Amino acid sequence: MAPPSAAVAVALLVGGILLLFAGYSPLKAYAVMWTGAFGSLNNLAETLLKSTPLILIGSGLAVAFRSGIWNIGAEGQLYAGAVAATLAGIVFTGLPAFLLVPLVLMAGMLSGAIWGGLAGFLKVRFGASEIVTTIMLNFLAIIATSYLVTGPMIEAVGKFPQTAQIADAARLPRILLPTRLHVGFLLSLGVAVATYLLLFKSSRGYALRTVGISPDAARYAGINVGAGLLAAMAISGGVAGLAGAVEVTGLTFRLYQEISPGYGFDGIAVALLANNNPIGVIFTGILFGALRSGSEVMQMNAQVPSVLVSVIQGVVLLSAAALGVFRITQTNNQEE
Amino acid sequence: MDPLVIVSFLAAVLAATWRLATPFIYTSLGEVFSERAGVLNIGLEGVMLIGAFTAFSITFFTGSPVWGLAAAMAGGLTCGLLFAFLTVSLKANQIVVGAAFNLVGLGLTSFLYRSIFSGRMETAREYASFSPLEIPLLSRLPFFGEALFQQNLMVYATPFVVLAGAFVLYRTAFGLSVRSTGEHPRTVDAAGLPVGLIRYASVLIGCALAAVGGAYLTVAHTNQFNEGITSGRGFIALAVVVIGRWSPWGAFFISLLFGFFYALQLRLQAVSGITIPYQFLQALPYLLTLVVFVTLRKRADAPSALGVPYKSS
Amino acid sequence: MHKRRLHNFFTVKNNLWHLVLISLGLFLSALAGGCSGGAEKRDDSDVFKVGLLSPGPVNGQGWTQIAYEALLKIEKELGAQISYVEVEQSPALFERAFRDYASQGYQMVLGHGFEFQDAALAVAKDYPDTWFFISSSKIHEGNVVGVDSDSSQPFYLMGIAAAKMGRGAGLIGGVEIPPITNAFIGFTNGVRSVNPDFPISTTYLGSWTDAAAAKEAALSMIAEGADFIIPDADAAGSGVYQALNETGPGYWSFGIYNDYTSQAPNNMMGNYFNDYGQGLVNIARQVRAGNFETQSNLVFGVKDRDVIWVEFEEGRASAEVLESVEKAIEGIIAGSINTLAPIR
Amino acid sequence: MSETILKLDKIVKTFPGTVANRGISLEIRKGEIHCLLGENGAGKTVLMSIVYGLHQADSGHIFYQGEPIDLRSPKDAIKRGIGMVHQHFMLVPNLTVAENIILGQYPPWKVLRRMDQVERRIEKLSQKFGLKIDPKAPVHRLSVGEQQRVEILKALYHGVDLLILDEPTAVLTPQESSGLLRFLKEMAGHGLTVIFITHKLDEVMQVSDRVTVLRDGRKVETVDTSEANPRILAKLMVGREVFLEQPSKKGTQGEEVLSVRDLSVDDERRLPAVKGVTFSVRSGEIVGIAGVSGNGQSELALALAGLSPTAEGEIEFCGEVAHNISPRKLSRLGFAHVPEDRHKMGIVLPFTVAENCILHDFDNHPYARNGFLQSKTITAHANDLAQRYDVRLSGVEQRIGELSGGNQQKIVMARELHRRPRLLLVNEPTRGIDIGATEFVRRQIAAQRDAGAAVLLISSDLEELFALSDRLLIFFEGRIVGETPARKELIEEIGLMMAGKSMESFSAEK
Repeated sequence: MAPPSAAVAVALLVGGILLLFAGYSPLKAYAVMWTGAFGSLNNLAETLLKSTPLILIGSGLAVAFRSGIWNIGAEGQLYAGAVAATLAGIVFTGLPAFLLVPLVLMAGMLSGAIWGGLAGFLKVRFGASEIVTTIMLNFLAIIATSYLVTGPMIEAVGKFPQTAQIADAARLPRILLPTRLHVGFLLSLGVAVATYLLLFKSSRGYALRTVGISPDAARYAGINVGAGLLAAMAISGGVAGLAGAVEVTGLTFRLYQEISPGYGFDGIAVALLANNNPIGVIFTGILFGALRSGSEVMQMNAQVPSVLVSVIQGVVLLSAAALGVFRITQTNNQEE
Repeated sequence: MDPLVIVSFLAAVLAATWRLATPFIYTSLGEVFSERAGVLNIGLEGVMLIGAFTAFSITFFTGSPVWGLAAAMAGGLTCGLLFAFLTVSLKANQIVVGAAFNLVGLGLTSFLYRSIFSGRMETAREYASFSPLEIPLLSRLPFFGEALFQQNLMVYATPFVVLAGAFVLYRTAFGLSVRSTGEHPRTVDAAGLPVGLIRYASVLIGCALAAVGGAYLTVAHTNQFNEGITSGRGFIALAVVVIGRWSPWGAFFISLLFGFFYALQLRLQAVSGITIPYQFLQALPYLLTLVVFVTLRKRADAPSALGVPYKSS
Repeated sequence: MHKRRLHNFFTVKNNLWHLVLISLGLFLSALAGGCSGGAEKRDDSDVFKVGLLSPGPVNGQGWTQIAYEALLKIEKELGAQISYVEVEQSPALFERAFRDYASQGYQMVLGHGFEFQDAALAVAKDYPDTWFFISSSKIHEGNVVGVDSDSSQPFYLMGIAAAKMGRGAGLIGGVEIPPITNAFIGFTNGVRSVNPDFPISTTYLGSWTDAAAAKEAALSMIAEGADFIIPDADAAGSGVYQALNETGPGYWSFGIYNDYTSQAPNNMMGNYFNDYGQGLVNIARQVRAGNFETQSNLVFGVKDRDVIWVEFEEGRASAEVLESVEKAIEGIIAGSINTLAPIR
Repeated sequence: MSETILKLDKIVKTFPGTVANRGISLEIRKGEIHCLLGENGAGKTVLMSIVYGLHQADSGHIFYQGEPIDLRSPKDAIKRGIGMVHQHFMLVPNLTVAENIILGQYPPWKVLRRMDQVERRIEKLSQKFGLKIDPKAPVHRLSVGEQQRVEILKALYHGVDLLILDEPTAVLTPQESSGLLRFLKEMAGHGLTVIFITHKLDEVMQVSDRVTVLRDGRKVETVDTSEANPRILAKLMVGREVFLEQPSKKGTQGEEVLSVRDLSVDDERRLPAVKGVTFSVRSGEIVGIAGVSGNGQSELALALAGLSPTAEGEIEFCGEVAHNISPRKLSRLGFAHVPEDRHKMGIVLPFTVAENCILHDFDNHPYARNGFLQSKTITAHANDLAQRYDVRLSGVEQRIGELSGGNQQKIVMARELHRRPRLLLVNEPTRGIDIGATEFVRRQIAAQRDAGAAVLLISSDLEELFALSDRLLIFFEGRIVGETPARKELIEEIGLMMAGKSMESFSAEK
């Protein structure tokens, strides 16, 4: 069986039917989409750029999901990271790049970890469902960002709701000129590998996976379950925050009200489709990045509404669910 | 402030409260059924959008909001059937399917809206909807007059729908089996009741009502559709269910509370002299949800089998 | 069977291979189509091409729609080849879209919103033959030119009408951003020019889509005593017209950017038209001819009578009101009225 | 004799990986008490679940009162007057007794208008049969014994002709058990047919008219109880002569390893579960804790293992204070724990055997170095354990969930014992595993004692306690109500203590 590839095939088929219905030629649309995603060096670079936050977030969420905590809040954690990174990038202008870049990224990571850890804390301390609290924290982060860029953090010169630009030294170096591909992509690959090693090759990861499958067994094994859940939330939040920092330092160089087009939510799909394996996340991240990137070009060159990509992504998930990809992740409780 | 001003201020806020609460009421009532049977649907936002779009387009073509509403329910039922098939029959992960529903709901309605209505933008704006029905005399009552007796049918219907929902859940054999299924499905199985079918039914109720909640936005509260018109209400409804303790009346009153916050937020901004950033007011419902978790200090008594697929042994 | 499904990261490796296979399969299957698709587009270098980066759905009504309509107008009047892309609200994606258009030889690309400014600047150096226009921006740097419709001017006119005819005004904005706040400043200045004590209240929805919230905001303003309620909130704004329609006659609004009379036929004092398209056609004509040049950013105002104007419905405003409005237009054009004067 | 009420003809039922019933034919007569006897895994419960409609047979026929019937769900069975009381109660904890009893009774659209009528009917029934219960009480407030009463009432309320009981005495004191058996006999006298699933020979002898022995999914024989004796039945059940006399009980007792003083522990609902117990365990002895399950033994075990906080009192382990310290630290001090429910706690089902073998040591040298797991060492370790403890598996990379219960338990034992613990806490070590594994596990426990470990054995199986322990502590409602030598002759006294008669009152009565 090849559920993931079948899922993609089903999704493209459904998308094709919709395209036909709306009077487009599916083959042509998909061909344009393909070219848009991979057809040239620049398009490839753009695809990888879009994959970067997805790979980052997906790797972090893989850790959370394997640890049995449903972090739906990567979007908010990304915002939290972007805010902190921007702040650091604006304030510490005097530092040289080799200090400032790590500092800014760390700031984003820390901020995301705190935002994610907050939901973890509410779960461990008060038993609050993380599904609900992370959704609420998403809204709060987005609203807070809107407040910051229209109020306290608004740029000094213009009156636009955006912050000042971060220092030049805080910007991520580009790696494939003339494209915009920056070192953040390599960073995302590194994070994916690191989270893979953490989850599957380290004793900490063993502990986290045990917590995810059976909290009782974890307690029996002497693992502090609450701390594990908190750590999983902080790690996934931190990596999502890093994604926010990478967006700011690699691409936008300042903070806007809507810094993410929903990477945090796509990241959930990316992690799940890869069966919560960070190495798999690299591929599913690129797949989803390519879908987004290609759909933009599809709209540009074939005038097919790019919202179609949401349908395709959703159907990928649905058919993967139908084909049983996600049943692999089970807990002790579901076994009888 | 002048007391008279405050009274009229509150009266207007109350009137808006019920209207703004209505989509939460329908959607969260449905989700109470779904979760009581053990199925968590985080895809409510997507289902609401599908309901909103279906109601809009059918009303547009037939000229009758009643048909639109019926079509929205049919659309909701279709969503429910798919959701239940995936999560109950195929035992797929409910979070995954819910997340996918949100993606598909937004993408599909936007895509179809453009495909069908792109050439008819101007005309699409005029069609009939459920308009406010004034109840003679009572609507002239001071203070509560407008709030209680000058609403549209779908708003008036809410307490009765909740009453019916509570009746079904607590006073019928079906309701008993729903409450048991979310708690201890194996017992339900052993009692000779079809766990799968009960979950199907509950998910169908949940999605149908979510679609009605969405339809309310396009054929009752306003008469238009635009992409993403639900603006996150599906997620709020999820919070409502939790804070309302998985009970129909709990959902009703928490919806009203959120509706009140929403109304107050819009209203306070317009009052000159109050300079709270509007984002703060927007954040209130979300903050409140977190505060509720902290202050209740008790593990939310969620149905024990919530989110767990049932596998008969 | 079930047991085999138990999670184990070893089985994941199989899934990874599938993903690799998908990628390969997609690559191969798309190679043919991709190549031929690309080839079609090469030899049209002398066609006049105009691209649009829209910050939201092109049928979003209001702001996003005027750019799309402008694009269609350029196609119709100048025979240009047009294209648009709805970039999600993420500045990170803008640069790529600009670069794609420019590298395909588009002579003119419009980024419809101030937020496109940074991205255009980053790309523009590499493509000196392309003009990058940025809506509601004041930039002028090489081939990047801000184009602004000064909505504060028509809103100033609406303010005059409201203050002369009504008891109170309510303004409903989508999100608190300069194009909206500026329009509302203009309105306030217009009102103050007639009656400094005339009450105005303002509400921001925090959304461009939430028509229900807009409706409620309008209803609460009506309850507070306002009788002129004017939205500037794109698609959500329709909720305002609906609120007025339900409330009945005696409450007024203006259509924003387009004719919205049909949504509340009894409540429209008039419509503020913004034929941004006409303004852009004027620019595009020069770009096509190769003789476009400017010393500053471009601002459309009531001086451009074929671009921005307010049309009052027959018989709804008195001659006196219309006369004051006309006078104000003259004052604005002459520079004696500053619609953006800071509110004290 | 009387007519046949139920006839099974060549019932076959397979599950993925196992054959549960291999063509079982059986006849049950009206008004008899018929025991189904067999080891765990012999196919008793599956066969009866088929009669109750929970499972559908792959092939074979069921005849009920002479007619062939097709049972698609328990609903069909209930309609025909077949009821079943499951080993794990089928009750919804947050519903009331009355709601539980009528669950599934009515078509879905039925309005439950008059719950008070239902409640009155239940009260009448409970009075008639002497099964006292408050129909309005939520089930989660009831004791285990009361819950069983609800289960039986449920069947009676439905008006059953054939009642199946699956190991109903497992949760009862000997006295409660004999009460239940008396009740069943009386009911049989009124025409009720009872099928009684058990693996306890005494019960079979005491209650049944006839007994059918199942082994390995096949029927071995049906015999009249009057013509049988326990020895014959045991042989039929196991397939060979069994010598249930266990390894010798000669340990050389040494110093005190565990000492517990005035210990109190609360349960999950924060209600007191253990109420001030004091005892000690010396090296080289096995102390058995007897009691009906649910009387605080589980909470005691969790508290000793550092898995739940103690409310009051002290635990001293090898001279160190050991209450409220982490399982990790306890483990370092030489504490090993075979938990009650291995699926819930003892193993991680989706993990491989190798991963399960390092559950306590996953971050200890040599299994982890610098925070990274050393897969070679781990595999070698698991192979070694599997070999030494005779675990049947295809490889240590096999997922443990694929092993049989006995082999899973052997892995748990292996993991806990290879560390040579000074104190071994074993809780229900042989529940749900086959007789071969049971013998093996018991021998291992005895071997630990012989090697000088202190052993605390919690079991609801009195046979097991008699076979292994040196002395017994009897638990009732969170208190130790008595201590006796582990001698089978004392079973009556022990039984009374398990029902709450303290040693003093007991001797006073005498």
